[in-house]
Amino acid sequence: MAETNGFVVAAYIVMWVGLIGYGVRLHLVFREARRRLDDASREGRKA
Amino acid sequence: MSHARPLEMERLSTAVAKERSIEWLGAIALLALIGAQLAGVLNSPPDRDMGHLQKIMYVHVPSAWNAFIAFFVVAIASLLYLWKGKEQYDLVAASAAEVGTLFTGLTLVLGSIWGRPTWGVWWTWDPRLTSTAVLFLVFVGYLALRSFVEDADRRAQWSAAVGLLGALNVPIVYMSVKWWRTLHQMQSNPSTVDPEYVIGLRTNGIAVLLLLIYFIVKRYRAARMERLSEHLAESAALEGRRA
Amino acid sequence: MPLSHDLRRVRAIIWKDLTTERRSKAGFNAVAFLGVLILLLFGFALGPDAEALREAATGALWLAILFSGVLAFNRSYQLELDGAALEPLLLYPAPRWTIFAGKFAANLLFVLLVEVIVVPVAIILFQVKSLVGWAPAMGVMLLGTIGFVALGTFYASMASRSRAREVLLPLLLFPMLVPVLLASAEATSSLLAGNPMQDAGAWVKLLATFDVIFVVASFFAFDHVIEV
Amino acid sequence: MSNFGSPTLKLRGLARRFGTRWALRGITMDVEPGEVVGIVGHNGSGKSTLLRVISTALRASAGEGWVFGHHLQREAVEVRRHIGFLAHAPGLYDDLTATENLIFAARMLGVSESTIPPTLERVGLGHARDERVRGFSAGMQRRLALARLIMGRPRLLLLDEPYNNFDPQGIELVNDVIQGVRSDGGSALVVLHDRRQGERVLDRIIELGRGVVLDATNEAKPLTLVPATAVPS
Repeated sequence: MAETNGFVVAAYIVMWVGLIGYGVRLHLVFREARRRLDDASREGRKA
Repeated sequence: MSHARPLEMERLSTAVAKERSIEWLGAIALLALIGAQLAGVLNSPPDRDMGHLQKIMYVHVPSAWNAFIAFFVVAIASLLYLWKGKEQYDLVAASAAEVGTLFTGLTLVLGSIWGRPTWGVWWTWDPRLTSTAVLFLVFVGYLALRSFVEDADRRAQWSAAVGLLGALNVPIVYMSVKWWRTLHQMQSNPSTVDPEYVIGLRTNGIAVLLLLIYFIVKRYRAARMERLSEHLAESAALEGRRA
Repeated sequence: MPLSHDLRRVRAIIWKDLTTERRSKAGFNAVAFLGVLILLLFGFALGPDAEALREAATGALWLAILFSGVLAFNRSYQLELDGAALEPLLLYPAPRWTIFAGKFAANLLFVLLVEVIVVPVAIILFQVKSLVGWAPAMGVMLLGTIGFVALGTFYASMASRSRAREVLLPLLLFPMLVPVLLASAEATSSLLAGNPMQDAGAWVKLLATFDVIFVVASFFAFDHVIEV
Repeated sequence: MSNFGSPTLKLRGLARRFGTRWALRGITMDVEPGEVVGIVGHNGSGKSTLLRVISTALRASAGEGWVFGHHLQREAVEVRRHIGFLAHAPGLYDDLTATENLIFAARMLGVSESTIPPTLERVGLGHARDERVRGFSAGMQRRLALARLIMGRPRLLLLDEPYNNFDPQGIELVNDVIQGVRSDGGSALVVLHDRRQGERVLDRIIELGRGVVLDATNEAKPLTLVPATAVPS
């Protein structure tokens, strides 16, 4: 019985690694987009 | 249906300006997920022979449900884009497709983690699992198409068509795989379904749904800002034409 | 515009595609020989045991058709792309569906001709003995091919004009063809084994539904993708 | 069939974008029936893009246009009935013969194939009637493209640098085709590599620069991006 618990733990680890991993990546993508937008609008105002 | 590019720009920039933070939704979703998982894990009785394996279902099934929800969003957004031609719908479809592919991937991995101790094999040609794998490939194709096409209009039109046809095929794929499997092997159904277990599934499903919404909205907003900065770069060039 | 004009345009496109194909014979021979080659490779992979071969015959046949037939779809648009002839084609005062109908029919004929070569070879190579229900089996093959060619022609209208077209077309097309592959392989093998039509009936109904849905969907979607 | 008195071609703020680059930034002009207008401008000024948008090969990103009163976007099939577009690339089928290329064109245009032999003679390709286009020189391919164009009996010609490195008879042929359309009350927009080309047939010349009409005799309105959805008068 014990060794099946290993699979349960593995499943939850995979779930959290997947969700947190994507959350972090999404945060980076969001910040990068925000930075590029600020640059572009500064460019826009100068032109 | 040519849409006036500058109009799109105004529409996008007002939307970005009015943006209210949704980090609260992310936080709530996270808490809900932790709560739902704890509730599910702590009070679900260990099954006679399956032991705690059943607990894997609390992450596997909600992932599958939400993957299908995400692809439903892709289909609706694609339909709206083809009909209305507004860029926002294309950006929603792209965001939902990305998040949907994440959850489909999770569903497949969790499914095989569940399969290994239960059937002794990492992969079973179980109808639901197989259909999810096909759906995963359909949307890998969708994302590949989007990455291969630069022109925004062409990318939006083409991915809308591919997204719609992909969604149209989901029920047919599921039916064909289901019949194909029942021909060859009694279909495996998870252990007895007592109400306790179903409630656990549903609460986890809703928690993951909150997270899905948060992810899609956040990815959409990032995509919208990317698109807006492209527009701003264009209009800068536009203004510069007299120079 | 009267339908007769449009049908004449569809025939014109079929005539143009097939005449060009006939002239540059290389295309058809290459695809047909590739189909036979794939069957041979399956034969080697599945080993000499006759029973195993017979068991896998229809599956191997369908995969050979899929992998060789898919080459025809990008080629069909290459006729336009090579001489920058797509724009003049789009500028004729004709509705867009006539272009898709012409390409679809020409590709269908092309793939069916490939099957005329590949199917007998498969029967020989895989020592398929019982050919009892061969007539309905051919009907199922046709239904499967229609679904395959309709989607192939549609996705190639995009893939042929984008980067990495050889990778993109199979990536877009093959996941969509799972129902066709399952239904055709199952129905064909049960028919060939002599079981009555009812057994395969469910699969044939699914195949027919698939064809109707995706031929109609391709016609509508083609308008949106060919112009951009 | 076009409503009487309306210009052959009416453009209002026509703009077109490729990815993030604007090729056309707002073209506003009219072309009257029987008028032949030359277009000059350095490379990248948007000359070819303008012709491709008017021919409905490309959709406008902003602004609107009408050919014989038909809206470029909403009545594209009607517009194509009147357009004769000679692009840079001949756009022919190399594996088909000259006659077969025209047979295909005739069936797509819905015109009788009997006009093929005389048309081939007119463009000076009678001798190469059954030769495959693959073996044709650039000049011969352009003549065949002209033959295909004539068969559609267009009333608005869109010619993209038709005179470039063309022999004298070829140039004469282009002028002859333009005169023919003009005498039927049609018009022509001719992109020129340099001003001296085709002056015998041109009524006026406009210059394009960075996607805008620079010194057109009619008012060169700056970029006025009429939203495409706004319903015209």
